Formats: sequence, structure tokens, C-alpha cells
Amino acid sequence: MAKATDVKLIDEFGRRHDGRLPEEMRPVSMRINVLDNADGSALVEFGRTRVLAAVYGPREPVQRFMILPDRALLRVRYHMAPFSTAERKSPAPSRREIELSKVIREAFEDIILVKYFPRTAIDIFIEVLQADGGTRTAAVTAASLALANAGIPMKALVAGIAVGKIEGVLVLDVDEVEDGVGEADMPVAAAPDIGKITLFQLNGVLTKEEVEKGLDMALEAIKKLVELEKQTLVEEYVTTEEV
Amino acid sequence: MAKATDVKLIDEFGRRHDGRLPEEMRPVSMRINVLDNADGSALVEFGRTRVLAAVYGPREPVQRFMILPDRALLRVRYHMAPFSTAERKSPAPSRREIELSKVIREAFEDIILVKYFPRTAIDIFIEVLQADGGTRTAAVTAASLALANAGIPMKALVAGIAVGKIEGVLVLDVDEVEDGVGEADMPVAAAPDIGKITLFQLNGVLTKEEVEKGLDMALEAIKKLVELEKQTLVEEYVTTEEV
Amino acid sequence: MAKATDVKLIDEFGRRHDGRLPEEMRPVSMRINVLDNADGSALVEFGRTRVLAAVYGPREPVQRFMILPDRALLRVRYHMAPFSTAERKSPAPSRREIELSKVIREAFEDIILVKYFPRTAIDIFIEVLQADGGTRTAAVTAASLALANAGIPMKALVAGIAVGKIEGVLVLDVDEVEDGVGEADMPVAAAPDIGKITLFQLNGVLTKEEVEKGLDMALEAIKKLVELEKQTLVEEYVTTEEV
Amino acid sequence: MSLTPFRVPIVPELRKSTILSLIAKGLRIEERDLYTPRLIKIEAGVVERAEGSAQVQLGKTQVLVGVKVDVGTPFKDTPDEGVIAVNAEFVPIASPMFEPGPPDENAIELARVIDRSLRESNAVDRKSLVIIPGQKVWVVHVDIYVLNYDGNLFDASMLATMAALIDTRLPDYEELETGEIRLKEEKKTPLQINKIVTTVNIAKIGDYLIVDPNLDEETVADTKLIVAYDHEGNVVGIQKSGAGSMTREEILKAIDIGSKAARVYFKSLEEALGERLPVKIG
Amino acid sequence: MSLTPFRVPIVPELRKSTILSLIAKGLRIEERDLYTPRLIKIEAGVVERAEGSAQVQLGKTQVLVGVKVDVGTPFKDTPDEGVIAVNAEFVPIASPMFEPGPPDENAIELARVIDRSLRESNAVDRKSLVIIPGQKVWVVHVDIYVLNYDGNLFDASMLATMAALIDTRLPDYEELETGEIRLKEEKKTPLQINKIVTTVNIAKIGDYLIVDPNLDEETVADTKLIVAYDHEGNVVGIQKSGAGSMTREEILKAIDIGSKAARVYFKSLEEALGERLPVKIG
Amino acid sequence: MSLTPFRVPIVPELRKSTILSLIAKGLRIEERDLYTPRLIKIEAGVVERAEGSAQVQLGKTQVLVGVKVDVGTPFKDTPDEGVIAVNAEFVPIASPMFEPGPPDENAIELARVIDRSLRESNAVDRKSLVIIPGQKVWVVHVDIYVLNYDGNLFDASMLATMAALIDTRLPDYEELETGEIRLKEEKKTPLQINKIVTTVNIAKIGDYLIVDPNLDEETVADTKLIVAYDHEGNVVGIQKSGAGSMTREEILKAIDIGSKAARVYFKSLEEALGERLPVKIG
Repeated sequence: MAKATDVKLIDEFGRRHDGRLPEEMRPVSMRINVLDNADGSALVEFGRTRVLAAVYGPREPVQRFMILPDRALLRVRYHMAPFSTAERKSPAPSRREIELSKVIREAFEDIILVKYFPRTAIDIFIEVLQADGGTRTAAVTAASLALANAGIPMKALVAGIAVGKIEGVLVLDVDEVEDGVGEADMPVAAAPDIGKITLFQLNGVLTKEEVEKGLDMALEAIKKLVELEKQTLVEEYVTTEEV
Repeated sequence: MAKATDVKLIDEFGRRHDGRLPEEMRPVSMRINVLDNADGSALVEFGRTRVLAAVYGPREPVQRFMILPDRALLRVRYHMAPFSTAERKSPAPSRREIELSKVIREAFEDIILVKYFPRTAIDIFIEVLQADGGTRTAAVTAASLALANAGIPMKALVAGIAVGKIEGVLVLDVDEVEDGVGEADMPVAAAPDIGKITLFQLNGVLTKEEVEKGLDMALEAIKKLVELEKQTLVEEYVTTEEV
Repeated sequence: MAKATDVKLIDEFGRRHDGRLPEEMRPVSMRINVLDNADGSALVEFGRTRVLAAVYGPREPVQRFMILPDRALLRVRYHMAPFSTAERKSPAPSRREIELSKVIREAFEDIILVKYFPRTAIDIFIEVLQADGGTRTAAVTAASLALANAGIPMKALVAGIAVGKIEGVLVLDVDEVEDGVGEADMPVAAAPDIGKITLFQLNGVLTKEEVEKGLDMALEAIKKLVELEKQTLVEEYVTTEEV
Repeated sequence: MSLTPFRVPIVPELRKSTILSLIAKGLRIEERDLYTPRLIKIEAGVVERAEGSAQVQLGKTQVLVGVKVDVGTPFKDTPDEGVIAVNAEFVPIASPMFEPGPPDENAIELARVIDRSLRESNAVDRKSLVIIPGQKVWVVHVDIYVLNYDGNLFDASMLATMAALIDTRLPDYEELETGEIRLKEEKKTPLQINKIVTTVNIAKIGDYLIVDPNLDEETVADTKLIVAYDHEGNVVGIQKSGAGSMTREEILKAIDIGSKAARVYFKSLEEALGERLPVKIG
Repeated sequence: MSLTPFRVPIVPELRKSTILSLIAKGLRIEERDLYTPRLIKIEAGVVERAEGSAQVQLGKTQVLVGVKVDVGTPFKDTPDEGVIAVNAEFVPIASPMFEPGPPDENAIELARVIDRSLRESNAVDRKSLVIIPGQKVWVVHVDIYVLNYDGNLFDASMLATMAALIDTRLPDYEELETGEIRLKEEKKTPLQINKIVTTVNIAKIGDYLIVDPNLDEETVADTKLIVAYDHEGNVVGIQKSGAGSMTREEILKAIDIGSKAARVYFKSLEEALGERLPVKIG
Repeated sequence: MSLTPFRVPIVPELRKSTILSLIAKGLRIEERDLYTPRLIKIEAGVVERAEGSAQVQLGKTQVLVGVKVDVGTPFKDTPDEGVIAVNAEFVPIASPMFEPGPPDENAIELARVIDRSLRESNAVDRKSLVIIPGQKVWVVHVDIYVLNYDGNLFDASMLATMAALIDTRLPDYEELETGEIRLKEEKKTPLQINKIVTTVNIAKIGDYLIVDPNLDEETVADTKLIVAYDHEGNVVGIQKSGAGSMTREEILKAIDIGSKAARVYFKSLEEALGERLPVKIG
């Protein structure tokens, strides 16, 4: 991966390298019921980023020590296919995958009504099939759909998106090229119907004001994504127009 | 290991590089009761290939989750000593060893009367001490002897041998040199007394007719090997003449 | 680490490279109660060698299979911080650390009154913070203090020190430079109040007479160290003068 | 170490007897005959950023294969050949029985059977993968990803592997003065494919042989014979997989039956890939 | 894979209600207000043989950081930059809850949050770590060693990391004719530090936000927001860590509160390091 | 981490008291005296394809050692020495107590004690293992393989290691123009052996010391002292191994007793290897 340091990523008309405006998401598609065996499943695409989520459970935990007497235990695995990245990714779990599995799990602990299912396990398995930036937020979006598809009761639907800063401009839904050269990447996931932000990270440098502005951009977009999720749960498949 | 691509492996008289005729096995030796601690043990040689098998059991499984209520659980490990190969083999289990452990286990699942010993484990541990081709079939042969030596009831004795194709000729009991340059290697294990083929693989290219012919060559040899096994179980040690 | 093969390590006046005489230890300091969470803890320094020991227990073992019906189970980990050595040490346990954990555990099995605490675990965790020779014997000394600090009943206090042979001379308390070029390194740990030697190793070549002389040098020093331990348990911190 | 599987799905007695009595009549639960594979859907080029990819549905079994290539060194004993490395992961999305972790013996067996069938048939021309003889070669990583498991991963994975290899395009590159190889964004050169290869999974259930068993059939089967064929009709690999045994006659019959089913698979590859198929299937 | 923690320490009900009722009054169990960190003690240069080191006490939490450097090759995509590798170990001396073994998700998260805060802020000038461009660079290993765990490992580890990096001296070296780098005993050159960075751990308990939670507070907290600041007041990293959620307003308020606590931390670094601090803190 | 062994074989009380009362009379269960090893059988050259090998029986304990050599790079701090790497595997054929898996602390201790005894005594001339100084050296892998375990793996393994090293022949080679080393089929050059080394395992049972304990004796023993000797009578290594302790007098007595038993072992090596023994044993 050559790092394109000299490339201008915002042109004179304020357009990004793929023609999007700063507050424009990539085309999004959502589909549920894509896997036969899973109790719930979803395939979510943001541009070329493609993430599959499967939910199994509530079910008996594989190992007995994993029982919680008063609630369901969540198991979350964020995993990248070896062919999803520019250079082949080794199948062994990376430190990045371990961290993201944790923050994605924590994005749902307060959302799933775990008290309804004591002594069970709910498994959320996420497979990144193609990575082009924004995989963790696509993963949260796919997991939310797969959980709903599995009939797991939740306080509200969750979706995620990242805001980046490129050449001084805050932009929505950064892709890999933008992430590689940008000054900041701030992934956010939220359940807008109940006002909860469930995943929040910042990699990069922002002023406090930019954090606030970026957060609002993300929350705005998340509202739209949750609307798309609702539509998907009715129609099984939705897509936004091509750029 | 230089690959001897230019070497003729069948000479003008139809002799192989070590003087054998196509349907000729290497000298075979079999010995039982070679280890004090094991419940049964055997050392089998095909030429320079030397394989040791030990059987422990039926005994209580080491870990409780390994209990089958209606039958004995088989555990099979095919393992190569680090010094058994031309280049030192790392002691960590290779993918090849994992696969061969599986096919060797599957060669005995239908042979051992596992229903007689519910809730127990029968362990077959195979150590390749020197590898010169045909280790998996020598391993099956040694395991059969060690099982009989341990008094584990079986439907019939099992033996194995590989058929290869070298320079267009089907040959019995390929060694490492022949395997390296040959067009095909087809290991077969069977219990001829009951007509069961329990291990069967082909690595290489053959016509259907060659598969049939090669299979018959192998079965013919396996009959002889099982006779040698029977003799060994009486006399503790047998050997065929030197080439 | 260049190996200083040409350096004279004993000068014309019989002084070692840091000015010590052959039977002279490095300055020693001992301190207990250095960690809040541990049931007992100690920090021991021999010159620049610095070792921390923490004791937890007797407590319920983490895993149930680790229960001994008639005594406490000891768990000992000797572990080096990645920054403790000249070249960074990988955090994964090395073969050396595994062996030293064993010999240190065995140095206490006959000292701790384990029969008093059946079905429990006593954990001794040792962290080498800086390594300059003699870490295993400093570890035993720190562990003895931490056990006493935790109130674990012992038959007697234990301390350790190494004797080396450098340029033909037996010397006490070898440091890393001396160990690197010396002819022998003989770590000893003992409980002098009851005449028990609990750790004893020799790496190097000695005559029988030298073993005897070296052992006596070590036992002499260990007596002093145990006196220092006793003083430390009263005063919480003691140190011997600087060289 | 290999253990007798002790966490096998239980096929209810009623379903089992239905399967068996149907087979005795020459029928299957999915309304097909004994020797016909399930519905096949092959789609190549599904992971745009990979150098090659394909997704296969075989009944409800779904497998995705991605191919990534990079530049590496050849094996010492084959300095004039590139490297093809096949790996299989049974990711836990695919079945309630799959747990996360390194490949188990089943995943390893699957990958190795496919690897050998490709290697021994010389399906991909490994000599054409050399960049600088003895020093730099293409390393072709074939990653088999099981998305949904309903039996017969062998055939589904082999079809997806074959389609993904045909779909693969090697990146353009330039050799730097330092001897290093710098890859470019463009990917144009297809792999040189010598042979089209497929496996056929033939299960033995009682005295019957059936092709392409689904999960229930695999579970009640005595054993399976996996036979690999090239498009010229040669047998290019065999693996008996599963606990039971077969007779000489059953093996020969299975190889015969399989060669007919192989045509069905070849036909599906032809339909899916059309002109891109580098060889003409008889 | 990440699992809901199932071996969490239980805070007795009485203690829990004490914590909560104190917080409602703006007080803490350790007699401080909601937005003030615990007592801080920073000592640099505590491991003489390491290239840099520091020990930090934050209340009863104790963290030791050692820095070792060696010569390595740069990453392919950053040939003109050195490497900083952060690793955290929760060694079992530090808590009855820590077990020996490879770093778990908490240790990995801690190391990565600190690593990113350093990297994104360009706190250490990575370009100054190049020895031979594209070939040899300094690899700076930051090893975080937890000695006693009483909550908020983030801030204690970040302070210790920062102090240890400031304490670090690169070895002198000579380039041999073979191109190899031979290190000398002397260590003189400090790292080029561009920014002083600290994190502030803000826990949400009920409707309250508190700074620098101790272990009991962390255990009863709904969630935590870790915000990293540079000494110029920029936000250089954020991590929501923990199971719960926050509102938009809580997040913005936390960032505000944190920026004040960050001053306390910067001040402590200044007091501990004095003249050695390479930048002037406002 | 090291744990008190919790799966130790139980020696029945009756057998235990037999062992103890015999020892009190200066006798052993195998009808030998306290200071005499069991029957020894040493056979070198048992694995033809290895560069060196030997099998040793010590009573019912059986150990096979194979030596493989390859060409590698020297360690940085010893550029002018070859490498000897000792590894021990307790393969599960050898005992109902051995389970498959990576070497445990006992196997590691065994390998390291033997490795140190060889290294410190300079038994094998490591300087003679250099091919191109600083760049290419012989790496000698000594793999200890336990075939049957009936106590005292130390002495059996050391004897087998020594015999296998004496049996070892380095391959002929040529240096290619590229600087690479190409090995030939022929193996002619023996290793340069400076010293013959053996260990003697002395167990303490009650107030008695006995040589070469079998498994039952090891199990009831308080502790063991493993002393390594060279053929010139020097002590070249010691390891107290086992949970108990010894007095100063016991240690000195053990070293004395051991030096006599060492002669028995040296004699066995001499008988087995005859002319091939590179040094004259007094």
C-alpha cells in the first residue's frame, strides 16, 4: 500500500476523491436473512465495505463456566476474511480484531434485553468480507439487523458510521483511502430512538468543537441508517442510490 | 532434497532403483511387545521406514468431556520424530500429521468393537521413527498389531500398503525417492478377512482402469501382510527376506 | 552484548571488576509490603538486580482440577519484565523461565507448611524488574520474605545466592558481566536455621573440592541474608552499605 | 491427535428412517435421484478487492473463496515454481456446530484434499508463477470460507476454488533496481489454468451410494469417498473420509458414478464462467 | 472473541450505596471532588538498565513502564519512520483477578489506546527515529507493567509511558562496513518529543461523571470515556470503554471535564521531570 | 508457571514399605545395591537416515536420541561457534501419564540440564562447527525421544545423547558461488568431541541416597540430585530436581557416590562404542 501523501483528497469544488460531498455517505445496502443456519443474519454494504453478521441464540453456552445467573452472556467476534484486505490478512486473531470485538460487544450490552435470558449465550459473529474503511461501524449496523432478524429483544436499533477529517474538512463515512491520509477518524454507533451512544472512538486530532460537530454529523447519519434498518426488517432488502 | 528429475527409476529390465520388480514389496519386519508400559505395542518396518505403535486402553478418558455413552472413544496420534525425516521436522503437529491422524483413526472406527467398551478411551499412539515412504500404511499395520497385542477385540486385522505409478508403471510399496518423482501414490488399508477397505487415498493422476488395477495390487499385498501379522502375533517377531 | 573475553575480571589486588573482594556480596536491600493488593510482597535488590515477589493465598484455586485433598498446591511463576534485560525479552514464557519457575517452586515445597491448608492454592508470583545476574536466588529471597509477609507458616526462612568461578577464583554473588565470562555459576538456596538446602544448581565446571568450598561460601552468605530477612520483617526495610 | 467426534448433531429417528426408505426407492429428501447433485449456483468476482473470488451455493451449503496473491520465495526443492496455499476456515456464522478457533482436522482435511487435487493435476501452471527464477515467485493464497454448512463442503469448496482461480488476475509489477518487486494497482494477467478439476463427494448409506450428501445424509452415512476428476476424465485425487469402510466394488462403483456427476459440476462452471473458462470442456 | 465478563469483583451493596450517595453530594470515598484525580506520584529513571523508564502511582494503582530500543526495519508503508510498539501486561502480582497468560482484551485495549494517542498526536517524532532511510530504524518498545491494580489503568499507564519516553536515551552506535549497526554502551540522545499527551478516564455513574475512578468506582460505573489530550488542548484520542452507553451531552461534558483534569496530569509530569520536559506546558 | 504436580502415580503402601525396608538393608527391588545403576544397553546408529542416533535401555527405561544437522546462522554473541540445540519430548507411547502436547516443565528441565552439561564442559567442540565465520555454522539438533518411562530419564537421555553425538557424521558440502551451502548425500566427518560427559541421578529416600532410581523409587523419593561428570572427573553440572531438600553433607556425599556410578556409565559407553569413542576413558 503506497501512502498517497501528495494526492489532494478534496477538490476545488469541495468534492471528495470519489465525488461525494463532505456530508454524503457512500451508497448503503442492507439485507437480512442471508444465511440459513443462523437464527438471524444480515449483510450490510457501505460502498465497497461489505460485512456479514450472524446471530445464534439465546442458546445453551458451549462451555459451562460461561453462565451468568441473571442475564445472557454476549459473545462477539469481529473477524476479517483473509481476502478482505489489500494484503492478505492472517487468519489468526489480530490485536485490532480483539479490541474491536470488545468495543462492538460493549455497544450492545446496554441495548439487548439480556435480563430476559439468564443462563444463556447470545452469539454475534461478524465477518468482514471486504474492507474499504468503516468496517466496525458497518459491523455494528449489521449486528443490529441480525439481532432483530433473530428476534432478540432490544431497547432500540443501533447503527454506526465514522466521521473523518481530511485536509481540514469534516467528512462523513470515510473510506480506506481517506482514512489512510486523513487527520482523524471518529467512529460512532448509537441508538437514536433512545438517545444512547454505544460506541465512540477517536483516532486522530480534533478540537473540542470539531468533536461536537463531527458527533452531530454522525448522529444525523445514524438516524437515517436506523430508518433504513427498519425498512430492511420489513422488506428484507434496501439500497440507497449509487453515487 | 534435490529432486532427481532426470533419474530413470525403472531400468531397461523393469527393475526399480533398489532392484525390486514392480509388484515387489520392500523387506518387511514386524515385532510386538516392544514397549513395557503400553498395553500393546508393535514395531513395523518396510525397508527403511520404521514405525512404532502403542495402544493404551480401554481406560478412563483423561478429560471427562470425551466420554461417549455407548461406545469407546478412539484417540489416534500419528506423529513423526524430529529426526525421522531428511530435514529435521519441527515437533509441533503439522497439517499433514493432523490429517493423517484423522484418516488412520477412521481406518479403525469400523474395525474395533467399540460398543463393548462404552465410556472408555482407546488410545493409539504412532511414532514414525524413520520415514522412507509409506509411513501411513506402515502406521496402520503397526496399529493393528498393537491393538491385537493389547487384546482389544477387532472384527479383523488390518494392514496397509501404497501403490504408486512411476514412469507409467504401477508399482507396489513406493519409497521416498519413488514418491518424490512418481505420477501417483495411492495408499490403501484393508481388513481382507472381511472385505473392508478402511483407508483409501490417491495423490496423483490415474485413469479409472489404473485405480482398479492398483487397488487389486494393494489388496493382494495386504492379504500377505495380514498373514504376516497373524504369524507375528504367535511368534512375536517375523521378517521377510532381504532384497 | 559483546562478550568481553579479553577483559581481566580479577585485578592484581584480587579485586573484581566492580571493586568487590571474592567473598563480598553486592549491596543488598530488602523491603516488604510494597504492593497493596497482594497478601504479602517483597522487593529485593542485589546490586542492580531487582526482583519483586507477591504472594496470594491460601485461597481457592482458580481451576477446580488443581485441588490437592491433603495439602495446599503451590503455583510459582518466575517472570522477567521485557525491559529487565539488555535486549528486550519477549513476554512469552521462555524455556529458561519455565525451568526456573520449577526449581523455585521446589525450593519451597518442603518449607511451607502446606499440610495446614488442604484444598487451597498458594501463589508465588515473581517479577524480575532488572536483571544483572543472580535473579533466581534473589527471587527465592524475595519469595521467602513475601511468604512471611503474607503470614504463610514456614519451617524456616530461605535465602539464596550464587557462587561463581572467575579466572580460577571462587567468588560470591556473581553479576551479569562475571557470569558471561566465568567458568562456573552455582546458585544455592537454603534454610540455614534447619540445615536444608532447597535449591542447588551448577552451570560450569568445578572440581569436587571447589563444589564443597563454593557451597560453604554460599551457606555462609545465606546465613547473613536470612538475618537480614528477619530484620526486614521487623523494620520493613533494610539495606547493606554501598560498595 | 484425532478423536472420535463426540459432538455430532443427532438426526431424529423418524427423519433417519425417511432418508433411508427414500434412498431404497432411489429418491432423496430434496426430490432428486441418488446420483444428482443439488442445485448449483456459481458466481465469480464477488469480492472486488481480492485478486480472484467466487461464491458457490450447493443446495443450502454456501462457500466463498477469495484468492490473494503476493510475492514470495519459492520452496527450496521447487525453485522454478510458484506456490499455491489452500486454507479453509469453518467460521462460526456457518453452523451452530462451528466454534471460533484455528482450523480443526475437518477444515485441514478439506484444504489439503483440494490442495492436492489442484497440485497433482497441475491445474494451475505453477511454472508460470515464477517472477525471478529461484528467487521471486507468486504466492497464491486460496482461502475457503464456509458461509452456511448443509453438508458436502468438499464439492462446494472445490467448485468455488476453481471458479475463483479462473477469476484471478495477477497484479502488474515492476522490478526495482534493488531487485525488489513493486506491485501496481492494475491487475490484468489471468492465471494459466491447465485443467479444470472438480471433486465429487459420494456417500455410502447402507448398501447405497449417493452423490452430494446434504448434512442429514452425511450424518447418517457410513462413510464418504471424495473423488477428484479433471475435465479429461482422469482421476486426480481420492480421499476416503469418515469412520466407516467400503468394499472394493463400492469404491469402483463410486468412481464411476462420480465421473458422471463431475460432468454436472463442469457444466455449472461452464455456465457460470462462459468465455472465461480457459479450457474447452468436452 | 469478546465475552461479557463473568468473573467481576462484587462490590458489597453497602459500599456501593455509600459510593453513590457520596457522589450525589459531589464527594468521593477518597475525600476528593468528582473531577479531581487521586494523588499522583511520578518517578522517572527507575530501571537503570532500560533505555527509559518511569513508575507512576495514582492512588493505589501502580504502573511501571520500561522502554527498550533496538534496531529494526521500518514498516513497508512508512519507510521514513521509526517504530513505536506499545505492549501491556497485567502481571498477576497486581491483583487477585489477574492470571498469568497472554494479554487479554483489556490489556490489548489499554496498549492500543495509548499507542494511538501517541501516534495520532505525533507525540514522539517518528521521523527522527530513522537510522538509514528505508532500511534501519529505531524500534522503541514501550512495555506497560501493572504492579498494583486499583482502577484507572489508562491514566496511570499513559502518565508512566509519557514519563518513560521523556526519560529514554538512544544508544550511540556506529555503522559497520557491512551495513550493520553496532550499538555502544553509551546512551545519550533523548527521543524527540513533539507533544505531551495524557489521557483522562471519566466514568459515568448514574447521572454523574467522575474523573479517575478507583476500582470500586469502575466496578459500579455504567461506562467510561477515555479522552486523550495534548498539552495544547487538542483532543488526540477517545475511547468509550465499558458496557454501557452515554448521551451526546454526557460525552461533550466529559470532554470538557477531562480537559481540566488533564492540566493536573500535565502539572504532575512537569513537577516530576522539571527541566527534562522537552516542551513548555502552557 | 510451575504447579505442584497433582496427577502423580500412587505407589501402593505395601510396595512403598518394601522399597524403604530393602533400602535400609542396602538393597533394591531390582536386586542391586544402592549405588549401582540398572542394566545398561547402548546401541548407536539405530536411525540410519539421521546424522547420528542412539538408543539406550536403563532397566526398563528406554530413550532414543536422534541428531539432525543443518546449516544456520550463529548466535550474535558467539559468531565463531556452531549451535547445539537439545529438545526433549515425552511422547505418549512411553507412559500412561504422558499426554500429547508441547514439552512440559519436566521435559524442558531434562533438555536444559543435558544442554548445559554439554555446553559448559565443551563436550562438543563448537568452534569446529563453523562453516563461514560469523555467517554459516552447523546447527546440531539433539532430539531426545522417550520410548518407555520407568524412572531416571536424566541418565538414560544423557547416555543416549552422548552416544548419538559420537555417532554423528556431518554431511559433505560445497559452497556455491552465491555463498549458499549445498549439502551432499555423503556424511563422513564426525563431530569433534572434547569430553565424554554423563549425569548421575542420585535420589534421596529418607536418610539414604541411591543411584539411578526407577519410577517407583523416584515417586517415593524426597528429592533428587543430578550431577554431571566429565571423563576426567570434573563436575560439569548439577541440578537439584524434585520437591524436597538435602543437607550439605548429603549433597557432598551424593557427588562422591555419583562419581563412582559415572565410571559405570562411561564403561558402558566404551563397550558400546569401542574404537569410535574419540577420547580415552581413564
